[in-house]
Amino acid sequence: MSKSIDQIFVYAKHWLLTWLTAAPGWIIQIVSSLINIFALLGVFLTLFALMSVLERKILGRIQNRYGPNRVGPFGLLQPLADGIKMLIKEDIVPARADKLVHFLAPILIAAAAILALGVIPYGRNMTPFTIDGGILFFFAVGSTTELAVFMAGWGSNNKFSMLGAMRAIAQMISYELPLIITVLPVVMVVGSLTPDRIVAAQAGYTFGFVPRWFVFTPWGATAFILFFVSGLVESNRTPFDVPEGESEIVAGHMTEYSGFKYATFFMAEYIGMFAITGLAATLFLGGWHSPVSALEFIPSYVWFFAKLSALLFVYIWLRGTLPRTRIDQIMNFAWKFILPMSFTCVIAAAVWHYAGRGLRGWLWSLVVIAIVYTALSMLLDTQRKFAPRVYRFAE
Amino acid sequence: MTPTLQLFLIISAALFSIGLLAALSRRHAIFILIGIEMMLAAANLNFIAFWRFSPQSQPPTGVMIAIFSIAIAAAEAAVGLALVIAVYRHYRTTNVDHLNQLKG
Amino acid sequence: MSRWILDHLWLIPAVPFAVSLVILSLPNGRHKSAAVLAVAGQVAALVLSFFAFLPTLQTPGFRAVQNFTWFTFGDHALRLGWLLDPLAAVMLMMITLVGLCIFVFSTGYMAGDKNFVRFFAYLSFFSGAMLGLVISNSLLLLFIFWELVGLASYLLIGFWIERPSAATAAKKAFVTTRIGDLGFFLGLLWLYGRSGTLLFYDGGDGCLETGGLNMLGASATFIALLIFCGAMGKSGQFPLHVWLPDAMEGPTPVSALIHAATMVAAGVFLVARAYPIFSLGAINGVTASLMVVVWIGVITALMAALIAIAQADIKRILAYSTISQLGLMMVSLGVGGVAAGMMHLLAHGFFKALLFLGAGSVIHGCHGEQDIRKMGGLRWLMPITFSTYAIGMMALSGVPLFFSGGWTKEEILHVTAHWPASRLPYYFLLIGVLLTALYMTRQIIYVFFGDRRVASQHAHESPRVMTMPLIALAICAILFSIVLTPAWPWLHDYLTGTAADVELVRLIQSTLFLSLVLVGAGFALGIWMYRKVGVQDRQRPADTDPLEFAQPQLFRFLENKMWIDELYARTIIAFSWMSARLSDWMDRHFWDRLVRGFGGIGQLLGVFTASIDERGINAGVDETTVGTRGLGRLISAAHSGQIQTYLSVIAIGVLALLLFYAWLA
Amino acid sequence: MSSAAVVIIAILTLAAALAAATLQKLMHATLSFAVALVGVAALFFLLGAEFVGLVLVFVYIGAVAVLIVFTILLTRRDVGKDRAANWGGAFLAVAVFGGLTWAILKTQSVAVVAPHIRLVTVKRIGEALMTSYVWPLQCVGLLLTAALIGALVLVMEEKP
Repeated sequence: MSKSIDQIFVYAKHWLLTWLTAAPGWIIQIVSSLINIFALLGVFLTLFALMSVLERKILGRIQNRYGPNRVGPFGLLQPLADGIKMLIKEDIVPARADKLVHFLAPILIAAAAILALGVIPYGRNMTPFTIDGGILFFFAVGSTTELAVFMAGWGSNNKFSMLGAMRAIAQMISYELPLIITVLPVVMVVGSLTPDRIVAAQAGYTFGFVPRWFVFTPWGATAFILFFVSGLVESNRTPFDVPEGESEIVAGHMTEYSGFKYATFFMAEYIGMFAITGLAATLFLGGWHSPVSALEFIPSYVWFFAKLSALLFVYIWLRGTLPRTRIDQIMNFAWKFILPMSFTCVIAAAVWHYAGRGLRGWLWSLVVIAIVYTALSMLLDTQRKFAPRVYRFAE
Repeated sequence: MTPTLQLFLIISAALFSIGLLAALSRRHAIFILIGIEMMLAAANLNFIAFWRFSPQSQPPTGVMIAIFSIAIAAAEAAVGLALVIAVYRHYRTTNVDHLNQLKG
Repeated sequence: MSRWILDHLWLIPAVPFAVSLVILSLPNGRHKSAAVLAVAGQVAALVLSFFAFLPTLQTPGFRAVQNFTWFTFGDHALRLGWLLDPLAAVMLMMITLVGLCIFVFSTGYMAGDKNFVRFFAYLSFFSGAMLGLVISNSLLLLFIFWELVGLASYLLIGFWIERPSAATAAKKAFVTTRIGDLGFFLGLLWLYGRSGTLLFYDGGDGCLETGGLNMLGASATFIALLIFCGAMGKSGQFPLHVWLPDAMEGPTPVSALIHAATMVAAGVFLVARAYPIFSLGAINGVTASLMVVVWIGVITALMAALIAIAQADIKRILAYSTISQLGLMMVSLGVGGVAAGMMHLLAHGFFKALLFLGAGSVIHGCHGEQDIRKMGGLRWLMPITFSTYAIGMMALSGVPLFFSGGWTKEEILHVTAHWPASRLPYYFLLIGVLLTALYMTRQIIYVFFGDRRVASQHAHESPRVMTMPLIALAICAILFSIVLTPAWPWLHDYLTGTAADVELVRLIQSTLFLSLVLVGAGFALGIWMYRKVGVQDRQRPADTDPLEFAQPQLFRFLENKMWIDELYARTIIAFSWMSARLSDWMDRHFWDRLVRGFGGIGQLLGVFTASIDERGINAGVDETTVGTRGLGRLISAAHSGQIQTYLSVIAIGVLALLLFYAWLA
Repeated sequence: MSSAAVVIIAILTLAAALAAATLQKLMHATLSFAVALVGVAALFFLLGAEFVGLVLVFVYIGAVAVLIVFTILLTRRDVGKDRAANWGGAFLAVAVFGGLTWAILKTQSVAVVAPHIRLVTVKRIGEALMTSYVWPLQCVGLLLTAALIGALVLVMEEKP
């Protein structure tokens, strides 16, 4: 019974495909892909709508106010109203803009974000796009975002757009490195770039109750935190939202966009967020595995989306509580702290592996990480943290 | 109908020629660089095609060479673009027609 | 661990080398870290050596080789290798143990020196090279380390580079040993030419095994003699011994480590290592090459002992004593007592290092004074130095029963006495034993007994860091005799690869009594001769040596080292000087005139050709120039500086290549 | 792998490449170049070299294209109209294409159909990189480091 509920979507897809048994193979292939694509779009666009309203409501609670509560029950129809508003707004294209680039940028950015969703396993046998180098695919597609952001900044022919794009690319490139390197320990330990294998490697429980998720190893925990922070930067969220800092450069690379194009950017940002958190859950939090063996009867996709929601909640929580950092602080943090720490994770994972993957490896990798962490915190001058900034270029 | 090696080789030759066209007929240094990158991509396509259409080898030689060639192309692009910037700083132009001080 | 070290023998020399590099990279002021690093490196080498020593104890005649190919040319591969056998193992132990003592001593002795860091870098470098030398399994590798050792020696003799005498001594040591090394190298080439391998042991094909030896034939004698040339240079054998006394210009720990305990013993070690070549085709244990070894050894031993009697510098006496002892070892090797020679080498390493360090302590205490005539009465001022020095002195003199030197010397006398070729070396060695006791007595009376003289007025005992190594070495010098006694000839049998047993009867030998008598006679003679040192006699002034008073001619002869340096200066050096002068004169007066004469002819011709030149050729050349310039302009137009032109040319090249292949097809 | 897919992708790729070579605006040309490389990556996918295709996208779109647009940005003052096409270059390019095509068509040994081969997994590539190709890998690492430092030195502002 629980198995059939678990596999209900897989069965549904098979059932849909049985109608086509007579068709040639390539048609089946295309239809199968289309089913996957529509399922993905349906789920994640709904999630986007939900997220946009929930974020506003949670932020409201954090700031001691109500948040949207007028449209529909508990304001849940707010995204619908917003969507209609966005659609009927005038689409303004600046006269001096590079029209083609200006037009292509939001499409490319949304396409990249949605493509990245394709390789994440959402449940048992529920990976839309199974590929040998899935993780690599994720990052290859993700790196397209940078080009799209640049196109938006360039195409708008506006100094705020350009500045925002430059900031965005600078921090995205800086944090893409640690993002990939923190994935490395997991890939090394599992020995595969396939997300399904990574999830499968996290099955089971140590001592019968501690799940074998990588987040429960010292290197995994460190890598997870680093990955989470880097992912936060990649999706340009508070406290790392300098590229679109409203008080400084209007809205960054999205300044010259309005109406539906703006909505597309907005959607791409959220979908990128889902993709990053989904990957974090897959890599470190055991994907769709249940945290307690007694609760394994609950379908795997429920667990996955529960983890996803938890991580998304942390995103919103951080946005509600932390102020925006300066760009130079972000950069220093990336190159001086995050990058060395992520390399340490790789070494710690190797230590963990060679010390037998048991308690001994656990302790040794903890020692490695502790040593590097201490050394780094001693090296980085913590005394000057709150000293006034020296403006070197803007005099 | 399955494609033959010839088809891929012709695609690669076409890509190479287009790269050559970009490198030869455009005056902007960045175009020349783009052309060279295209020619490299064409060469990579050849490597992969020949690997795919020849009896299997262990290790996959063509794939390995393509990977190394991509890495080298990336290094080349980085240095080439740095050169373009340095040249631009010095001469305030990236038009290769004007960069002809090394003539005989 | 033991198993592991057999595969990683190279680590033993590598550790001091690495330490040396690290120390060299230290800034000049880091005295403490340099000392700590060097001593730690030496301790590591000692530990590793000890682990390498262990497996050789378990099986008699143990031998482990580890060969590898250095490079190949054509069909030949030049192979090098590492070797661990009892000979190498005991050398490792001796070098690291003595070296450690000397390193520790040096931290005290060199404390005030401004080039402290450099000193320890050199010392570690030397240690690494020497350790590499003893575990080489290839004559070439041995030669490489041999030269590195020579380089280290050169650097350390000339360590106080600001002293002209040190620089000269370093140069002299380098050049003199190089003469011997030339012979060594020729021998090496010859050996390679004949046998095709330089590996000592290579599973039956090495040059010391039957496979290689069979290919040598009659040339073995010459090869052996050429190799012996190298040994003569390094071990200060007559006539190449002249550098060793001068090498005492270096800091005293250097003299102790390099010029007493280890490097000079390398020559003896080399002969012992290459012994199968020396003894190839021996009839009754005698070959021509071994004969040469014996007689060179005898001459050296006797001559150096005689010279030592008339020296005034505390370190020079020891230097001559070293030469003499090395001669003794050579005799022992020559007459077939390889084990005896090596035993003496090891024992000598301990007690001679002890003596040198003791001398260093004395010099340190006397504020740099080295002249024994200015010392005296140090017995009570430096009690530890005195007692350890006395132990060293008795070991060197060969007092039987309790001191290591006694047993080994006796062993050498024993084998020499049974040499079938001649009894003469035996008698000469007996005289040598007597003389050794005599000059050591003289030295110790001068330095430690009698009244205090100029330099010893303010003498003081050395600090703990310097006396501790002395005590350690003194204990070694005594305890070492346990494994040397004929009653339980452990070391002898260990080296020859047989199992030792205990037999007390062997203690009683004729040579035991003989050497007892001789040493006693030497002591007595010394005490009698020098009883009134430094005291105003009836006829003799206080600062005159008793022997000088009695036999001024003889003393002058010995004091000036038998005029050997002067002989060289008058003969070899004078000859080269003369030939240089002659060449110079020829150059100036004969060749110069000749050339000038030719030049005159040339000038005449020149005047003649100039006219032709100007009228006929110039015009033609001018035309050519104009043409070339035009062509150049034409070609340089192709060099347009336009990158795309170049690219087009390349593309045209591709096309041409395609057309060429089309034409081929 | 069907010919139709190959031909469609090839046409797209070559069209994008041609656009990259001939478009007037540098930014558009760069973006076309990126599209062309995606097409090449797709061809790699079709040829069974997924990993290389992903690496190509990753390196070229994620790094090289961004580098190029940055360079365009930094040398913006110069981004004017290119002068009229250079017919000599175009002729040479066409001639080279003709020559190569002629050679390919004439060579009979290349008219072969792909054999069936085992999928080349990332694991196999990784194993090859860490065993038989470990020295080239190190060399490429060194080269990339050198290129990084060289590029930095080249564009460093000279100290006044």
